[in-house]
Amino acid sequence: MFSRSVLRSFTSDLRLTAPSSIASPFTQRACLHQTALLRTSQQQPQSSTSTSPDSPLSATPRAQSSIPETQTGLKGFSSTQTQDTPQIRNDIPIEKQPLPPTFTSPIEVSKTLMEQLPHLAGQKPHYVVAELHARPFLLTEGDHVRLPFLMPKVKTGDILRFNRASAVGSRDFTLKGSPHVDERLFECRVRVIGVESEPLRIKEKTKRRQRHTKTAKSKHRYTIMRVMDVKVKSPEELLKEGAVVVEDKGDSPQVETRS
Amino acid sequence: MATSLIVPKRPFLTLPFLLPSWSDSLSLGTRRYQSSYRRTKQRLRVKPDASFGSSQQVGDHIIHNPPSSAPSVYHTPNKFLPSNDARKAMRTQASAGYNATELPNVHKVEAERKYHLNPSDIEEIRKLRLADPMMWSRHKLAKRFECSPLFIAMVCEASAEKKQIQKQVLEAVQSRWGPKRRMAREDRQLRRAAWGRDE
Amino acid sequence: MPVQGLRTVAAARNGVGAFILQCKRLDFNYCTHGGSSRGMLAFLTQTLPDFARENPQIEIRVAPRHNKHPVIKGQYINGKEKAICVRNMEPGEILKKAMILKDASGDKLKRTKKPVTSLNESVRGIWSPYHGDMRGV
Amino acid sequence: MKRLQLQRWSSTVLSPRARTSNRLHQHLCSSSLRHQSTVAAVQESTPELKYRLNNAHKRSANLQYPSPPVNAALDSAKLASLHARLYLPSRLPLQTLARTLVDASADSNVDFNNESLATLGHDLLTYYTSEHLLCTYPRLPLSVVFAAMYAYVGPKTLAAMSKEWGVDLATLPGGEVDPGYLQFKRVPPGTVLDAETEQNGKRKNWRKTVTSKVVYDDEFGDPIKGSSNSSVGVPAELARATSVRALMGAIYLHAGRPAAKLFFEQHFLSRSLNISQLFNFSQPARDLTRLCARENFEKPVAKIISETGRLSRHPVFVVGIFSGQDKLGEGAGASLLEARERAALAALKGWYLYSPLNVRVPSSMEEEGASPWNPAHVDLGEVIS
Repeated sequence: MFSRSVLRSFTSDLRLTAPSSIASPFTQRACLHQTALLRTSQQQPQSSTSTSPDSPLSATPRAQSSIPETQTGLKGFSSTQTQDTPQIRNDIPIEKQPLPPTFTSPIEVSKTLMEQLPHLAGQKPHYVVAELHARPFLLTEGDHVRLPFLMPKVKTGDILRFNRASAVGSRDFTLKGSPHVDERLFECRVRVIGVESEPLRIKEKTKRRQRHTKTAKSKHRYTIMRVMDVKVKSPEELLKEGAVVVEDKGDSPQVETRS
Repeated sequence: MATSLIVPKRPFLTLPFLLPSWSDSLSLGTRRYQSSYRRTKQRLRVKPDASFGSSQQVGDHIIHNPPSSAPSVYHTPNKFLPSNDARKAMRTQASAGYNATELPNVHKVEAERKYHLNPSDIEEIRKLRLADPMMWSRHKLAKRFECSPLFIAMVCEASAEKKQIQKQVLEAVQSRWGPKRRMAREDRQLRRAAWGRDE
Repeated sequence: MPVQGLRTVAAARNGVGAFILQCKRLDFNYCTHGGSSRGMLAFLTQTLPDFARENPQIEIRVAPRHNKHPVIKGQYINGKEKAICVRNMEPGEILKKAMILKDASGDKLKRTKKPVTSLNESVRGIWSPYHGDMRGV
Repeated sequence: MKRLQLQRWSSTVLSPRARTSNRLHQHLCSSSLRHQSTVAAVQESTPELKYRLNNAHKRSANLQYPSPPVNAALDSAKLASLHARLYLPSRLPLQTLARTLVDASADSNVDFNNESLATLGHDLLTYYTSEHLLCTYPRLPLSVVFAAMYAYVGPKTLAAMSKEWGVDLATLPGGEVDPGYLQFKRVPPGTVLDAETEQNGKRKNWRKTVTSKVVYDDEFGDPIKGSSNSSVGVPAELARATSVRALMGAIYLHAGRPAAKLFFEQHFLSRSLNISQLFNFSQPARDLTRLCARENFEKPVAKIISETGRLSRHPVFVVGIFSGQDKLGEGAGASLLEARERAALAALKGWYLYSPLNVRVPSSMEEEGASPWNPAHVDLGEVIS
């Protein structure tokens, strides 16, 4: 449940912060990994991830020296990345599929939402109910997440952006989507920090009147992540990114104030 | 008291854990024992708050739903916000559901302060306290000069002999404490110190 | 003194700012004589240089260990060690095992039921019966 | 402001081989060397053997030095992996990284130990931390600022950080030791470490105020110790802390200010610290009254918001502190006194933990294209009673 938008933000980040932050050994590594990714990604990925091994460097620019010539290599890298856009499939429930990028038009924000947004953005800390394979995870900044599965095609150190959330909130306010919040309203980045496995499970399978006992073994592996930031964008940021304020559609009151 | 005034906003029928569960009573005839697990599970099945259900509104929207929990210290009270802070203007309509003037005080209402003692009185208090510390204790002086014992303590100090005597009295009392009482007293002091660290 | 400060140590959150790979060192042991090390020898000559180049964070040691099966040992930052025996394995399989050691955190394997563990206090606070959803009648 | 030519200075750190031009190339060379020395051991070829023999000779020759020579840094696999693990800037050469790992107790020569780098790094760390704390929580009392500074960049935290980076300790310092180990002289067992504090006991008596700590003490509110006798040895915690500080100084020197600040944000600020747990009040109710008097608020009054079981064994009182119509704080306790104290404490923390929106620190103005500076919130100061 990640999107290409992350790449866009990465590249924009990089263009903004001039230190291109990647020494050539890392680009080399990136290219190696890139080939590996392309080889395996013939079948369309279910959860499209932004697998870039050097993204710990690019999302938050590392303490690296500025070498201007690596910029071009990076651009090429990101352009190859955008090739695999998620597609809708019929055999999988819609909430388990990756969201296609919906950036054909600038984000439309209703007037009341724009008025309420400073309340939410001004109250820290924030939490997000991010959905991953239709499973909700309540995350705050710095949380340690152990996914109940092994996420394919991610490497240790990758940064992913969760773009499907059912709610983003602070203590008193909650931004709810129907069913999902627009991904341009918030930012939730996680970093893959490794793969862990559970202790070996041994299940004894017995059948009646048979002396033989079959033992079934299982040892699952899980992806471990760390939430880097959970952020709600403020109205100024949204307007800077080209948000369009529209009139409200519904006549129902937007604020359900409870005493 | 305040508790008697406070009732849940929801009607009783919407709180399923307050009602006897019908399935339990039906199954009594067939089953011998009620499963305690099932009972607790059923009692705990409280509906989530209405604000967290699916709402009919289309599009992203923000709701105001303050939690049922003790306030956090990171949220500065409105009065403490500096005047140039943007949040001060935002938080005007927040109301707590009770009127501060109607709530009962923790302490009884303090007597009006009189400020009637003049320097000569204070001199006299000091003189009396030094002259006969056993006779003129803080309380007696307070009664005589119609002020609080705290004020007496602020004005003058007991003589060294009196302090020594008081210390000996305290030691004599404490020497008669058994281990239980001593430990209870120490625990109380530790708990008291823990308040300051907010533990 | 009205208020005193209590001294603590800020807790680490690896990955929030900087990310540090927990695998510190990989030891590759092989035997020049034994047949079970054949795959390992091929791995050491063909795949390992690339592996080392891709993971500069890991110190790599190669040492012979005669008349024993080949072993990969991972040393972790928390001081623990994990070892995987790679006897009779093909270079590809050995690479997979090396990747397992590289991605591991070094902690003891544990069974956890909750997916999210947090150091932060709850954003909306802990529910209390004395707050919220009440009103005077 | 005129830019400082750090690049020129940084070359002086690497006195034997000052090569400012292409450090990246150097870095690549070092890593490839490492691969040769480890991987190619399988083939056992003759040039390889020669190389190793040479190495062995070098090692015995190194015994005369108190710390590893500068050239040894390029051969150390440990050092190269540490460099890559921390994503250090490639401008920071391995030789300087090796130097940050040599404590003054191992090598007393200031040209080879990390003392000068540590001084620079310590100043940077404390500056960045204090500006962050003062801008984020402008009303924090000074004693809590000291405690927070200690939690972020105190020696205990730095030592823990060094452990989390995977820096190992050398058992004994020496020229033949791998430069990837932290070299310092250990304290012999049985040495009393706190001998100095007993001497300072007298001086402590007459300096009790927080203000005197600002003037006389270090950034954690501790009395400044004289130069420690390094010939006796240093505890491992202190040696680790010094090396982390030295690394910060080395990054600043070689890669410049932005890199140093980034390193600080990623490794130090990203740690989690709950500032509200650093407070220890003795008389919160009295302080709150003083505060309200100072700020011209109405006198704080404690009122019962709700209660249960007053006559039972476990009563619960929820008490709020009100100033006029506004609630300042709220606390729950088993007695009215406890609830009131806790409520006053919550109100005081609410005051002290005020944090402005959109916090910016002064050093953010050093970035290129920074937006104009808005004055940070400055508070009157803590409540003194």
